[in-house]
Amino acid sequence: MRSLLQALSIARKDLTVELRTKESLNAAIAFSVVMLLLFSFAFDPAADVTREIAAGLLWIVFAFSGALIFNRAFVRELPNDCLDVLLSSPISPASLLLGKAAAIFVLLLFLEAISLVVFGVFYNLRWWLRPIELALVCILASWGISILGAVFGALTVNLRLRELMLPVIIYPILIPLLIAAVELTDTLFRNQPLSPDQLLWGRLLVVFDVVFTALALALAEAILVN
Amino acid sequence: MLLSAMDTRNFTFMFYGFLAAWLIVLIYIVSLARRGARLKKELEQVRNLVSSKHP
Amino acid sequence: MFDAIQIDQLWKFYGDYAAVRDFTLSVPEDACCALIGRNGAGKTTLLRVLAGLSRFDRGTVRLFGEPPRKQTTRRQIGFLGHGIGVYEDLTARENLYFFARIAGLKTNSSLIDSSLERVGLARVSGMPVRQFSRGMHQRLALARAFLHSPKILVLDEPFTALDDHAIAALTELLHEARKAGATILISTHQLREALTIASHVALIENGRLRFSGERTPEMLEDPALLYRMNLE
Amino acid sequence: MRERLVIALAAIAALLLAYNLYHIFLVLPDEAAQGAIYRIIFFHVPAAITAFTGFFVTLVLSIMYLISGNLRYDSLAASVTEVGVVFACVNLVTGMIWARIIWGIWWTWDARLTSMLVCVLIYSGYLMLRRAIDEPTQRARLSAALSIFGFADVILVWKSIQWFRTQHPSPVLSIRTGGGNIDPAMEHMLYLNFLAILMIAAALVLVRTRQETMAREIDSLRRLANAA
Repeated sequence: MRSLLQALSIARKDLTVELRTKESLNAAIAFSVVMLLLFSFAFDPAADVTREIAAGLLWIVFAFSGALIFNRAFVRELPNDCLDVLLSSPISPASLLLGKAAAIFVLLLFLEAISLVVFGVFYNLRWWLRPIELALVCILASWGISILGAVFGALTVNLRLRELMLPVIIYPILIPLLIAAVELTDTLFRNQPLSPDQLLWGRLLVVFDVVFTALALALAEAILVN
Repeated sequence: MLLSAMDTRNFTFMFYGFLAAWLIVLIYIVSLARRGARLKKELEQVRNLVSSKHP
Repeated sequence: MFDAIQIDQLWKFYGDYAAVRDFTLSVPEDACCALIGRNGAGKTTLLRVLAGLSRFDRGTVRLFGEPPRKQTTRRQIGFLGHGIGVYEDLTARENLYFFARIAGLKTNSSLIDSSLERVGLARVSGMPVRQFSRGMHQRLALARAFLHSPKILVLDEPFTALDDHAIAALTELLHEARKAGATILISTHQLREALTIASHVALIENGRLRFSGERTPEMLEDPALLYRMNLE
Repeated sequence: MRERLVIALAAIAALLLAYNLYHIFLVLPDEAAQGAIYRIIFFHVPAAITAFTGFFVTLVLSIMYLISGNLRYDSLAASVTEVGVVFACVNLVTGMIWARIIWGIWWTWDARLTSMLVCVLIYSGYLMLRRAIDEPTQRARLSAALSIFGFADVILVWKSIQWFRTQHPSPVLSIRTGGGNIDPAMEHMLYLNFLAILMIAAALVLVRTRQETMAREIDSLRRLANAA
């Protein structure tokens, strides 16, 4: 209970700083709009083809511009050696990781909401037909991205090449999550009900979240304490 | 010839397959050997450096 | 009765290189021990182990009889490292508020007010730290490190980066802390400043303990004495 | 001692390989549908099993490192992963050449191909991470954590891509199918060649581990030189 509260303090602190500086959020939103624009050159926005690949496009945008958010999560603690202070204070590394993931999660959901609106306008796509299911998919998939973003942000925070290493190691690991999210989102965009087959993908998302959250909490100490 | 008993269909590609497989392993072995030589040299150098500082 | 800090045959490796070797030291309660040694002698590594920032490979470390990574132990440690450990984008008050929560303190504003008062930052408590001068940064860092009235203070080279005003604040805080019964371990290569507040001295060289004992008046007169003693 | 072991392993592997090659080319009959090229399977499948064995062993070694803090486990884990990636590449390339003939295309986004490719990517990331960290203890800790995440992910990748798309021939080994799919002589040869390739891999791992130990020694001497 106490560690959850501590995680909450971390998340709140991160969000306060982010709201004040908007350093990663602005960049991430700008980047996602640019990506959506670029895709419109690559594929004809009016064609049925676009509708076919819409879900895939969108999740690529989320995953890539999300990187600008989770990249900052631990880098933010580097100036003035704040990470050292946090690690020597009576907060468990697991709570620290959880708090970081929670802050990334909130920012990521915000980014997704904005991208969806932009996407709907640019590509004339009616994405709001199944709002509750879509929200659920976004929440499940974004949590997976957030917890892995926090873990690998922590893992690479002390490296010289962290900006290069982070995408190289995180995207292969995100593949199953992205496949599942794309499959589900695609069905929802078509306004079809989720078949039992599709629910299998939902279950994959849940398993992904549970497995990696558990691993993250178990390995937090090993990752963060030298 | 014993070889004539073998089906000749796709023979060249089979050859390529075997070649590619062993080529990859061979390239790795060569890189391993070069890295080994480099490490040996480096170790020598660092040993000299340390012994010159702590006579 | 435990000593406040008990280090027994401690080894810490970076790869195959031992940064701290077979290090044994105990610091009694409410002592102030100055850890002296050259750059690269292992001071920082040792302090990081004590502050719970680093693991160690062999030996035991006990703070009031408990291992340093234990959460209840960390609640009693105040750590001030090379970096000052405050957030630029929060105000002074928000910084202290955040660290108080992390330390598990009841966050009442009187505690934060009084600690801001002590370092002379009460009037600028609502200002973002980014706008602070260097000295004000450092005083805020001091307030942060002493906020939860730690029983053990681990200070890594505190005098090198501080300006005069901050050194005065630190010296006062250290005296107060000692009066309140805190144990202090302070690493430095500025012998004179450290020796004036220290009650004990430990000399570390190449990761090994070379000398430890009470500070004598001779040392105060001739700080270099320690290094010479070691030569004999 | 270690060198002798490497030489012995390599020698036995070479003998076994010569025996296997003789049988693969000259004794075993052709497969009815595919012609000569089916013989690639004798390297393709053992290479895949070797690679996966390697990745699993890395998982175990990484956990053992995190528990014990003994850097030998880390050196071994790094070596095993590297050799595993090499054989995963062998698997991919031989598979592509086979696919060119049988399917008419070099690559298809089939479940097994994609999974193996993702595996190669994940473990290449592991090897790259190792190169990016200089301090051996930190490197050991972080790469051990990454390999645990990587292995958990490999299982999920495998499952999800299997649902997603599949085109690959179904399993041939009788352990998986309950028998009947493959000529026993051919299956026997698969196992023999697996043994040969495993021995080659083991010899490579031993050589690589020695290098890791050497690299650590260099690092510690450097630190000593810098400290003094």
